[in-house]
Amino acid sequence: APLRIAVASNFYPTLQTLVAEYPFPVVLSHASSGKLYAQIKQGAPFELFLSADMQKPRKLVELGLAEPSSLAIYARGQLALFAPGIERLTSLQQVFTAQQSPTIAIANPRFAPYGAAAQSFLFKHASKKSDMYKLVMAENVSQALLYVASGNADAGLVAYSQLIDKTDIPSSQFMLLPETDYPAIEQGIVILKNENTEKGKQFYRFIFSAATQSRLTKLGYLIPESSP
Amino acid sequence: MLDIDICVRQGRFQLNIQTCIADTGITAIYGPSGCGKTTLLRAIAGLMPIQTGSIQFRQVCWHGQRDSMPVHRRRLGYVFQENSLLRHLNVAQNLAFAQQRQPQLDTGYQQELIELLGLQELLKRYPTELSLGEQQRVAIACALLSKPQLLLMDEPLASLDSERKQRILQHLKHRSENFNLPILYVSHHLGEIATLADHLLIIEDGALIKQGPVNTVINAMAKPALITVED
Amino acid sequence: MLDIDICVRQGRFQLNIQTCIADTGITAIYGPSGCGKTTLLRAIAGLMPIQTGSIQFRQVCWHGQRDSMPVHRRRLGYVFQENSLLRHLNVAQNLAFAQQRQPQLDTGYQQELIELLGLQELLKRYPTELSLGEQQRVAIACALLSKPQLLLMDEPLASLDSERKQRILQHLKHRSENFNLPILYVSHHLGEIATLADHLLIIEDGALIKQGPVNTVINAMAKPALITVED
Amino acid sequence: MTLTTADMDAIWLTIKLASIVTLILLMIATPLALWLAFTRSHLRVWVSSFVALPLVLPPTVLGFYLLIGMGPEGPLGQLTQTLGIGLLPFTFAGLVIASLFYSLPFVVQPIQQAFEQVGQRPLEVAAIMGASPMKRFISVLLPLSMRGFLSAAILGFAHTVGEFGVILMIGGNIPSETRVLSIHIYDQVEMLNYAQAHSLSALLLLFSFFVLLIVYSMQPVRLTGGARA
Amino acid sequence: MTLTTADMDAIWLTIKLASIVTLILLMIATPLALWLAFTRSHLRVWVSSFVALPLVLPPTVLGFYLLIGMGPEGPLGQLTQTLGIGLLPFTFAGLVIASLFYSLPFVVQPIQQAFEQVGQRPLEVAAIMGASPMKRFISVLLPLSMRGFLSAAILGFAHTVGEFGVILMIGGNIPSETRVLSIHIYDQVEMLNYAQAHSLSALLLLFSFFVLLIVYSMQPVRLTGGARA
Ligand SMILES: Nc1ncnc2c1ncn2[C@@H]1O[C@H](COP(=O)(O)OP(=O)(O)OP(=O)(O)O)[C@@H](O)[C@H]1O
Ligand SMILES: Nc1ncnc2c1ncn2[C@@H]1O[C@H](COP(=O)(O)OP(=O)(O)OP(=O)(O)O)[C@@H](O)[C@H]1O
Ligand code: MOO
Ligand SMILES: [Mg+2]
Ligand SMILES: [Mg+2]
Repeated sequence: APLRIAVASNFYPTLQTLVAEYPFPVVLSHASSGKLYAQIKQGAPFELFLSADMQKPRKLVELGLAEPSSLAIYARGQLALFAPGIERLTSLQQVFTAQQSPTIAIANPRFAPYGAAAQSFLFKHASKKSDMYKLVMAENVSQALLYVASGNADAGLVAYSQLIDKTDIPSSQFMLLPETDYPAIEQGIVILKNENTEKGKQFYRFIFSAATQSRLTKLGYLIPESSP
Repeated sequence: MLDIDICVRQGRFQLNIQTCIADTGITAIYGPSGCGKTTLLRAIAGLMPIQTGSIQFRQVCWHGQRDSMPVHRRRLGYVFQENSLLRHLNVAQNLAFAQQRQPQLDTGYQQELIELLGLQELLKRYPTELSLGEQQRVAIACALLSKPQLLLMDEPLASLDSERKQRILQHLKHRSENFNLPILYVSHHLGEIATLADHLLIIEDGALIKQGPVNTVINAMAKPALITVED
Repeated sequence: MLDIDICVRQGRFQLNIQTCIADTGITAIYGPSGCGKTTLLRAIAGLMPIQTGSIQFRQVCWHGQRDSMPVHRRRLGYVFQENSLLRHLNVAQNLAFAQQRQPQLDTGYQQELIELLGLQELLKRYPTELSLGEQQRVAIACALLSKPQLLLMDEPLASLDSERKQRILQHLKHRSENFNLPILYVSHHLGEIATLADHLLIIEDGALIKQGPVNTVINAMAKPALITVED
Repeated sequence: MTLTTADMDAIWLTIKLASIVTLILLMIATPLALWLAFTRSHLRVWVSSFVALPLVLPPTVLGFYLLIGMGPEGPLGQLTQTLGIGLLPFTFAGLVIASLFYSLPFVVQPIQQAFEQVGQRPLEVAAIMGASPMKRFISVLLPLSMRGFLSAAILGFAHTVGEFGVILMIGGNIPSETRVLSIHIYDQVEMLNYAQAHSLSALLLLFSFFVLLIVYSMQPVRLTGGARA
Repeated sequence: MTLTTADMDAIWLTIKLASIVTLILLMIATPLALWLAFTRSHLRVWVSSFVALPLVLPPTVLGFYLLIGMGPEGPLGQLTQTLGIGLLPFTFAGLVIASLFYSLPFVVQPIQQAFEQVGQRPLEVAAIMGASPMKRFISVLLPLSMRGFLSAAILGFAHTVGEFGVILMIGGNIPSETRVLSIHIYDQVEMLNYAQAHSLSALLLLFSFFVLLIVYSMQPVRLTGGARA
């Protein structure tokens, strides 16, 4: 049977690229981290869980559903500002000067880690009061990007990995935000207690291999300081 | 005068009638089952698509080459052969609905009809809670109350007992004479026709085959057996 | 014998009948509109909830204290006062449906009825494409074809012309005599009853008020006017 | 359980949305159903199919297209901008419009079915009695189709309350404006606040059950179910 | 456009799911609608309300509860485990069961409405002619309710094709097993493959429109619409 991996939506495209070089058959199921967590709790047949945060993998360990020793950060997400209407984007302030009370899209800060990061960045660099801008919350970063791409939002705080290397999005339309301005987006992985654990461990090692980790940096992620 | 010159099709059946009907008194329509009596009444009422032809009532064009007067403007009363009532209204509401053309209910005449037709007990009932004869009586009351200029009746007394039938026939005759109300009356009952009608139309297979004062037509009928058998 | 002893309620109307009806020949049921004739037939057929009482036909219990024979087992024919046909089947299919109790179609008798009732042209038509008289004729054919042991007819000839009526009445009489088929026949037409029926039941206001051989009852009737007016 | 202000906001918004959408839908669906029920035009089949189409599109996909259609480059968006209304996504008005598309087929079908079953005769009777087309429609066709309108209103209202994918897509999850109860409960699930999600769901179920009970109890007399009908 | 294997898998899975669900739903809904249409029990109102309930729950929330109910600790899960079937979530069978809940009200309503409109008379006529209850049901009630069954089948099928939230929750997005077309299209949107999403949606729409056209064209003769009915 192929290896079954549950992956948070924001990491799904990246993981697909990685899996292309993995020699064994792998089946990826993606959804928001919260949904995957609920599914795993109810016995979903996954061997590995790549979450968008640390909280959910940790909880699974506490519930005895995952190998405690396998809990680790596999990547750190980076936040980017995407504002296609602005020429030569260099700071968030341009969004406010270009338009009065612009619509800004972020992922839902209450459960999407990118959303939480985006919100704290906004609070720091703009204002908590929403009369300066109109905040719209998407279910996840892909949807936040869609809000901007369809022109319904003027700017969005999304994942850098979504924008990097995209042929149809010129690099002048987005900018990487300094890592120090928002809480780290630590994405956690665990091996789930399942019959196929051996295959899971193999893929787990693949993720943390030096080659994969260095590819991650090219795909828009930061890599953890220490790997297991 | 009611001038009719119409051709109506219904499946393979075809009705071709060209005639003038008196606009006074009662005109009976007689003919075997399936000959087109109901179709004729429906065409006059404006409920059938007319292929070609025209209908004029008292100089007013009801149906012509170019346009057709909508049914609700024709000032007709029509007792259908079946289901003449609105099933979501009770008897009293049906009677009221029938009088919508008048500015206010004609309570005097309504009371008279309620007695004549024996509807007193039925006013609160819905059509589905009535016997067929009761439904017919209510339908007659509705048709008369709607103050029509022309009354079409398709075997309205088929399910009524003789005693009541006589009283209703008397009333119809009286009403027709005194209120200048022409009535087209379909019946299979030559006895009934003989006592009631002034004129008689005989239809067969979609065509008018005889017409005239009732006695003349009945006497001239080819098959006198029809009358004697029944009466 | 058809032994009936029933009490049926319908709204405020109550039918109380206790009688024995001969299981030979034709029994006419007569009474003013709304007296309960249809209700009686429906109760016999098993289509009405019976409050208390029993019905026995030829020693077989159709309705008793404890149980009731389902309608489809009673081997009845019933010509309803209206809508006796299945509207999703054409005439030929209705005739075939009526013969489901037989192992195979009785084409001989079916052909005879088609001629008698003039249905030849109508076989492919659906009930909504028939005139009312045509519908009644088809319903009579269905009822006769279903090989009933008891035939219930609720004013089956109300919309038919006299000539055809006579032929149908003759056939019913003949069928009843030769096939040991009792017929309960509701009619408002005393003339028709006099020529056709052997027995007569008179109902008024939900109660049986007279019963006996047809001539005896008619002669003894309190209001002879009823007969003379019409005949 | 305790209801937070956010809970109350979401509940109120949901009731408001579903009521407005149901009302508008009944008004749109009635003439449409009327036409579909009585026309002999061969366009009937095409229009019927077209009305049923939103059904097969997954809500999120429908939402995706509505988002694009209502956006600055979309036809609807250009229209609303020309009219000076601005853009509809992330507004309550946008939710209303999206829900109209989404729930239309559920409202048209039962009404059309009811109209078809009424038949011509009652309308003929009323016309003969002097009722104009308008009066026939109001005092004959409508009351005789009550059962269908009831079904339509229930399906339309409930479907809008339960709507999720479309709103998730074009709503933007803005408190008091577009965060309806379905989204709000979903948020609780995603945040792993299962207890709050349970409470809110139970509340929603109880409330809906109660509403349904009332509506079904006041169902009009069955006009055609009588033994002799 | 070119269809990948993944596309084909999703399409085939969707057609399979919707067909199976529609068939089963018609079989479940028919006796239920029969009872609802003809019973005089006061339970009627309660059962009606209960059947309509899944409507108001947001699909993902319904999915969440189905997930728990079918899980190892849920009542349904315990049942399936005792029966040796194993657990249903993340399997095709699980999708079928979930869709049944989700689409039931849309199938029951039109059939019930149709049954109610048939009335007693045709059944009486058939009984008199010797038809047993079974025969009356099959050769009288069913054909006279065809219009309702048609509506029911269309709504049920389409609603299942368009289903998203429930399946996302209990399906687990597993290729060839639970990744139906709605999920697959949404994935394309999520992955920003808008072009592929457009193509697939267009395909879905065209296919559905075509199916609807055919179904509506073969609609049975209107049995009650005749001028004299
Ligand atoms: N559903 C009902 N609710 C209340 N009363 C009813 C209901 N159905 C019938 N009735 C009443 O029962 C009585 C008997 O009705 P039935 O149909 O048996 O009369 P009938 O003798 O057949 O009359 P007709 O000659 O007019 O057909 C009538 O007075 C009628 O008004
Ligand atoms: N929809 C239809 N399609 C085809 N033929 C029809 C349709 N409706 C009626 N007919 C035929 O038209 C003819 C005339 O019908 P109509 O109802 O006018 O007869 P009628 O004279 O009123 O008969 P009856 O005395 O039985 O009521 C009949 O032969 C009937 O079979
Ligand atoms: O994939 Mo997430 O959990 O929407 O950031
Ligand atoms: Mg006629
Ligand atoms: Mg009767």
